[in-house]
Amino acid sequence: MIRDFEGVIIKTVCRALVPFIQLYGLYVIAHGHYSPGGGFQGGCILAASFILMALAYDINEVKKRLSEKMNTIFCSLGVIIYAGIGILCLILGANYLDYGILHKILPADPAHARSLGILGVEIGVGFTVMAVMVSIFLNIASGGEHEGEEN
Amino acid sequence: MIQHAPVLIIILPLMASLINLIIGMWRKRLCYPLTVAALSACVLLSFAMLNTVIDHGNITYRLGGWAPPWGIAYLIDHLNAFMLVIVSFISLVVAVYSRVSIEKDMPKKINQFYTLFLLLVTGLLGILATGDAFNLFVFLEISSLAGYALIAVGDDRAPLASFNYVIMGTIGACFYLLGVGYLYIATGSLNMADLSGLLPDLYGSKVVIGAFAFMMVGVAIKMAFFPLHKWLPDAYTHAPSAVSAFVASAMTKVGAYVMIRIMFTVFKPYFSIEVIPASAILGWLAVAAMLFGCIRALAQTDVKRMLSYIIIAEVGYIVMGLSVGNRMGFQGAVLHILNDAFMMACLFLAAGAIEYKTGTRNVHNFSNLYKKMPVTIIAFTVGGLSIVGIPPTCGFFSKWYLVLGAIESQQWVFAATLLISSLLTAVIFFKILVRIYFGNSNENESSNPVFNEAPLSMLFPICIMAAGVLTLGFFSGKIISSVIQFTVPGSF
Amino acid sequence: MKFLTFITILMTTAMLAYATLDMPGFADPSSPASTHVSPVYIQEAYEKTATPNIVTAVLADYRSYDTLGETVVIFTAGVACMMLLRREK
Amino acid sequence: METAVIYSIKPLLAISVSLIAGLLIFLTGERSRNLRESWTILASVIKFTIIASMVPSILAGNVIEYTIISIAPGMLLQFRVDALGIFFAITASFLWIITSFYSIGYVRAMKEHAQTRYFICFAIALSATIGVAFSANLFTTFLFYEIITLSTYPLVAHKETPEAMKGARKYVTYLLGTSIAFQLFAIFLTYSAAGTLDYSYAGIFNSVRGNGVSDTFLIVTFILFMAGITKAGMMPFHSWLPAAMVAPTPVSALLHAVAVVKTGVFVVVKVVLHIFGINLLSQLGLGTALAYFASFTIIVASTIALRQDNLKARLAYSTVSQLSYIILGVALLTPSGITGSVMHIVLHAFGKISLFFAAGAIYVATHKTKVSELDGIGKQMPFTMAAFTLGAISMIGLPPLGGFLSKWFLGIGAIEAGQIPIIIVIATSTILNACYFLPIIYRAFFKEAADSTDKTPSIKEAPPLMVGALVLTASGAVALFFKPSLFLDLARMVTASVTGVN
Amino acid sequence: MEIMDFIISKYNYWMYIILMMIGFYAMIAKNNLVKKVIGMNIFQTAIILFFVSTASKKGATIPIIQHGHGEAADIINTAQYMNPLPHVLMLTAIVVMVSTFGVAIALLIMLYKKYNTLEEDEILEILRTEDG
Amino acid sequence: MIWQLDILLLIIVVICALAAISVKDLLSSAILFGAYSFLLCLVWAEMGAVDVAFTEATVGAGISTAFFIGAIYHTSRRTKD
Repeated sequence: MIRDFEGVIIKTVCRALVPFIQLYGLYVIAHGHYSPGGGFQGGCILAASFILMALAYDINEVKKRLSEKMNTIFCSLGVIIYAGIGILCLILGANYLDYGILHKILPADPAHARSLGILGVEIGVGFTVMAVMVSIFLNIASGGEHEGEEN
Repeated sequence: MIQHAPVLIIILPLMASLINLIIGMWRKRLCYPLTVAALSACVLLSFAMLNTVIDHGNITYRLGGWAPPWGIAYLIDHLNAFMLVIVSFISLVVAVYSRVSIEKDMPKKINQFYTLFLLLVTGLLGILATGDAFNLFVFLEISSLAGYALIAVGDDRAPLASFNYVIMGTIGACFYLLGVGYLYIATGSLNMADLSGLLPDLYGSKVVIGAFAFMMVGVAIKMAFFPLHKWLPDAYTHAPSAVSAFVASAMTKVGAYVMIRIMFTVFKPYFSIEVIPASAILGWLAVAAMLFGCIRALAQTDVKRMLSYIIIAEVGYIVMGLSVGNRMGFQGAVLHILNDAFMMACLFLAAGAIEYKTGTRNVHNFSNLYKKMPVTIIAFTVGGLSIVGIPPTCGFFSKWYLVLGAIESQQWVFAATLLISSLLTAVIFFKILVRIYFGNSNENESSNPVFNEAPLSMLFPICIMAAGVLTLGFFSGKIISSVIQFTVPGSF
Repeated sequence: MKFLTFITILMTTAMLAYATLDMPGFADPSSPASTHVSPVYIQEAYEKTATPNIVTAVLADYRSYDTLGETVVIFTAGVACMMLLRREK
Repeated sequence: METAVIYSIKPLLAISVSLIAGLLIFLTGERSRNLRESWTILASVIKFTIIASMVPSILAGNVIEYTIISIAPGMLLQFRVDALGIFFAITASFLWIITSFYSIGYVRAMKEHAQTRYFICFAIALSATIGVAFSANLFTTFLFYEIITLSTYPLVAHKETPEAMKGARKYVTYLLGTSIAFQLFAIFLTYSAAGTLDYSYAGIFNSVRGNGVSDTFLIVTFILFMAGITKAGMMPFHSWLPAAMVAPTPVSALLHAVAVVKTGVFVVVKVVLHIFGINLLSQLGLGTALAYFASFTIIVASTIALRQDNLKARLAYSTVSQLSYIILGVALLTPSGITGSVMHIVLHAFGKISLFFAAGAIYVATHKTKVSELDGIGKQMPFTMAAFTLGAISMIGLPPLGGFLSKWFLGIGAIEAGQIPIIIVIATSTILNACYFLPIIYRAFFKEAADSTDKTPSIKEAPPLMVGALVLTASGAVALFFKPSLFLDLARMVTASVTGVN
Repeated sequence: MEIMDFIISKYNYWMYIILMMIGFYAMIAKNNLVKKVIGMNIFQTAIILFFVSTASKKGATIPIIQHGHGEAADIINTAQYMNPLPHVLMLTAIVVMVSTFGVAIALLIMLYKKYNTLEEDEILEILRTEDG
Repeated sequence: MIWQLDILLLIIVVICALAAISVKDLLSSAILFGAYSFLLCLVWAEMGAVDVAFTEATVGAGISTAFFIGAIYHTSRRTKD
């Protein structure tokens, strides 16, 4: 287990920084259309915020905010969102992942429907990347022996 | 619905694996039926696709609606459809088989196991279906990562074997990626069909030759072709039995498929045979692989390790068939992919059942096993005879075509090596079978063995595979005339 | 063993260098890579997907299936780590 | 001769009868021995009936054909019953009936273990033998040839002693090894050169010689074939046969006098007549070479037989030499030679099976295996030794026993071919045969038992089932001399079909 | 002089070859398993460097359409922007790299728990003594 | 693109790579690897591959290094080569 840092300053600064990092992560995901960035980078930044918390406090502090079960669900959920958008296109009558067809259910022309579709999948990617990175870090940093939750 | 089959066959196991992970947190018992249901649907889809391909020709599917080479396109032809059927069928059989052994080995990780298993299947099916060189790499990595993890949860030595596999597998995948990069810099395209149209003008270029070399080396690592086989015996020996059955029968065969794609679809046979001496090199390496695999297998006492070395020899057979460069040899190689998948699955499943019941993989402890587990042993015998190439079993028929192919191209050494390696496998299997059936009569005769057969959910898949090994032989003519002959490159 | 390593590395280097000889020069705008497929992305992407970042457009639309695969790779790695390391108490 | 092709499922039935019997035996198991053994008897009788029912139409000049499945172009699982096939099949299936009774007597008297396995393997081996007899192409032949090897392996290893395991290992190494390494390779070469594997009366190489197929290629293929068909017991690949004598005697009797070794010889005959054809072989001079090779085996094996003390080993070397008679006859490539060699298949079978049955009966009754122990046994076991004498005389080739007929034809064949040395070989080997059989008979009837304490040896025969069987086969050998018409007609048909001379 | 020009015109390619061989050497020759993993990463990043190098064009800028944000696009000059495709591919490749890395690290921890060392020769020695 | 800067950066990258695989302290090795990744990310940004550079910055220099340090805390820090 990562040992606790004693420094009050570090803890306080980290606590103050975490929301900003998370906000930036969300921005990167959402603004991927217009600037460098996207789901993957944003997800990594979100994960970095949790990792920072784990480093500054300890793993349980992270698990208080993002329970392991929740995290596992997020892992799957991201890919489900991605693949689900593809299946939605399939149901609407186009090929897999052909976002253009989404204009049937979205108030936008096909080009903007594609843009929205891209946003959708980026969010999915962001979810998965964040959850997986946090999960891998927690497992590696604790050697897999952190407290399980009682069912 | 059938026009979406190429993508559904990949999305179905993927979705099933995602849901598996979530529901497994609450209801671990639901994972198994969900897995089996998803894989059954895959089998149905793959058969439907094979049927469509036979009746109406190739299926193309544009993912995202973008035309190739800008978007990713699936192109299902006879070879694809055939391989999809093999892999999905074997995955279903192994999934059915896995229940008891997984519940015994890792009761707390059932959901994760099935998630990874389905991801492995997804990856392999994705490799088979795709018509895009880079997309192939992505699915290759999905299957490899799932494979690393599944192998690592085996016995005590598994993590080290898996780590070596990670290193080798990464080198292989990276070489493949580098080859794709070379092709991209030379042509600007990633689509296989597009590439095969663009490349003939560039056959003299050093970049293209380098691309071919790196792609072949990468694939050779993934399929454990002779000098690059070192990771395989450890990895397949120490993996859980259900996993080794699946990876042994499906993964190297998918590697062989990728090799066929590179040699005969992306590059024309003209290139791989005449422009550079690739087939000659591959042929001689295949000879070495056949001899090496059989000779090493001869010295093993661990049955799974012995089978792993035989896989190396079997990969040699397939590559030999490809390298002779004629119709017979090619048909033999493709038929051998099918037959070997069935034989290996049969043998590994039987070996897994024996290990499950007796707790040993050492052939010295197999004395008088016949009286304890007759059905499993009969299946093992059938598989062994098929590897040796005794006629009514399917192994004979692919060897038939391979040898005829070698003779047709005047490669006497290849033909002779194939027969010699058959003899060596005969020695290997007779040693084991004699021990199983007759035992050592002077050794603990008093302890009368009791009938102690594996549970039904293991026995049923084993019997299916053994029956498959027996019946595939009789239908090999039909398989060749209705599917395999269309996979042969036009210039043969 | 050391010798074998040396030979392997030497051969790989030779092959890499050999292949590089025929490559188009670095940053050559007229190389096949820059003229065959990619111009269409640059010209069409904004018009068809209303996304100015061409990389995002190609990543999540033209080749979105690759990206799905990429996400699945990440997911696989996560499940793999969970399976390998996690010890429930 | 008019030959009509009749499509009938009878060949398949004849083969599958004993397979089904094997399954029934497996299901019955040790629970009810009488039921289990009645399956064997029933199957053997049904099989013989089916095969016998095909004889009239074959004698009328027809050919019965049945195709199971076409595995690949030119690779059919197909049966074609012609004169040679029915000749062999009727011999094997008739002797199976007798051997079944004998086996039952033998295993019960010896209280053998694993009797179920024994009877299953026996049934499968017989199926495969009939399969070889009826096969229409080399592929089908090879398939059943391998099944015979595999199904007889458990029979040879039946005793499971280290010695038996060693013998069985030698057996399977020779048979399987050479068949994969040489015979299969020769089949590949044949297919790649001729494009077909179907037997034809003119020989399939006849038509392709000259266009792309060189003489060297043909010679190599022929040598590979001869080296690959180890079951025929030609030197230098003969030593599996004495090694296989560790098997129980009924196995030695049926398999190593009839089924296995005759399969080998049968395939040699098929290859010589139907793959290469007599024209081609005589043009290449291979027939003569094969004849001299066979002669070498005849003389050497007979000489070795002289020195064997173990009765079964002596019989085994005798078999090696007698098998080469058949090959010799075919290799002469003359009508009488072929007739003689085909006749020798059945005549040797009846004679040799009587000898083996007698050896088994002696073993069951007295547990004696050595020739030197047989002093005075003729008084103890008169029926057995009488049958033995008849069998031996048939082997030597004296009238009024069947063996004479085939030697007669072989001799005429040699004269037709103008091969005087062959006649000398036949004569020499007849003398040698006499030299190793007559001492046994002499010992049995005219010497006093050395170690017997009681001066009046009582009659102590083997169980009646066994004695009945061996008396039957010995009288069969006599009957064949006086009434060989069925077999002779068939043999003449074989000759006519390949030479055109009637 | 021509040779110098030739070499300089492809300097990126030579550099990636050097990096790749450093990684390759570490992967197959290093004794410490962590070093092998580092080598693996260097190997993969070298390939990424190669791909990114193929994407660049003289006088081109980053592949983001400059007058985006909803205004009507003018005729876009393709020579003006970098080739976006290799960038896309390499995003995927980086993800693959980090995934492999994660699995490899997890295996390393498993191995350390089992053998208490990460030196390959020491592990092999332990295995050899186990075999007896 | 300024090729002099490119070459300079690349040379430092190579030096970092060599250092990362040759130092005997695994923690230093991890940090050097982070530096390697960051420099490489600069090279790519300079070549115009901003998305790749961004990703490499978050992954190579950020998450990977964190993983590495986590792993090294759990295993040993010293190595023979």
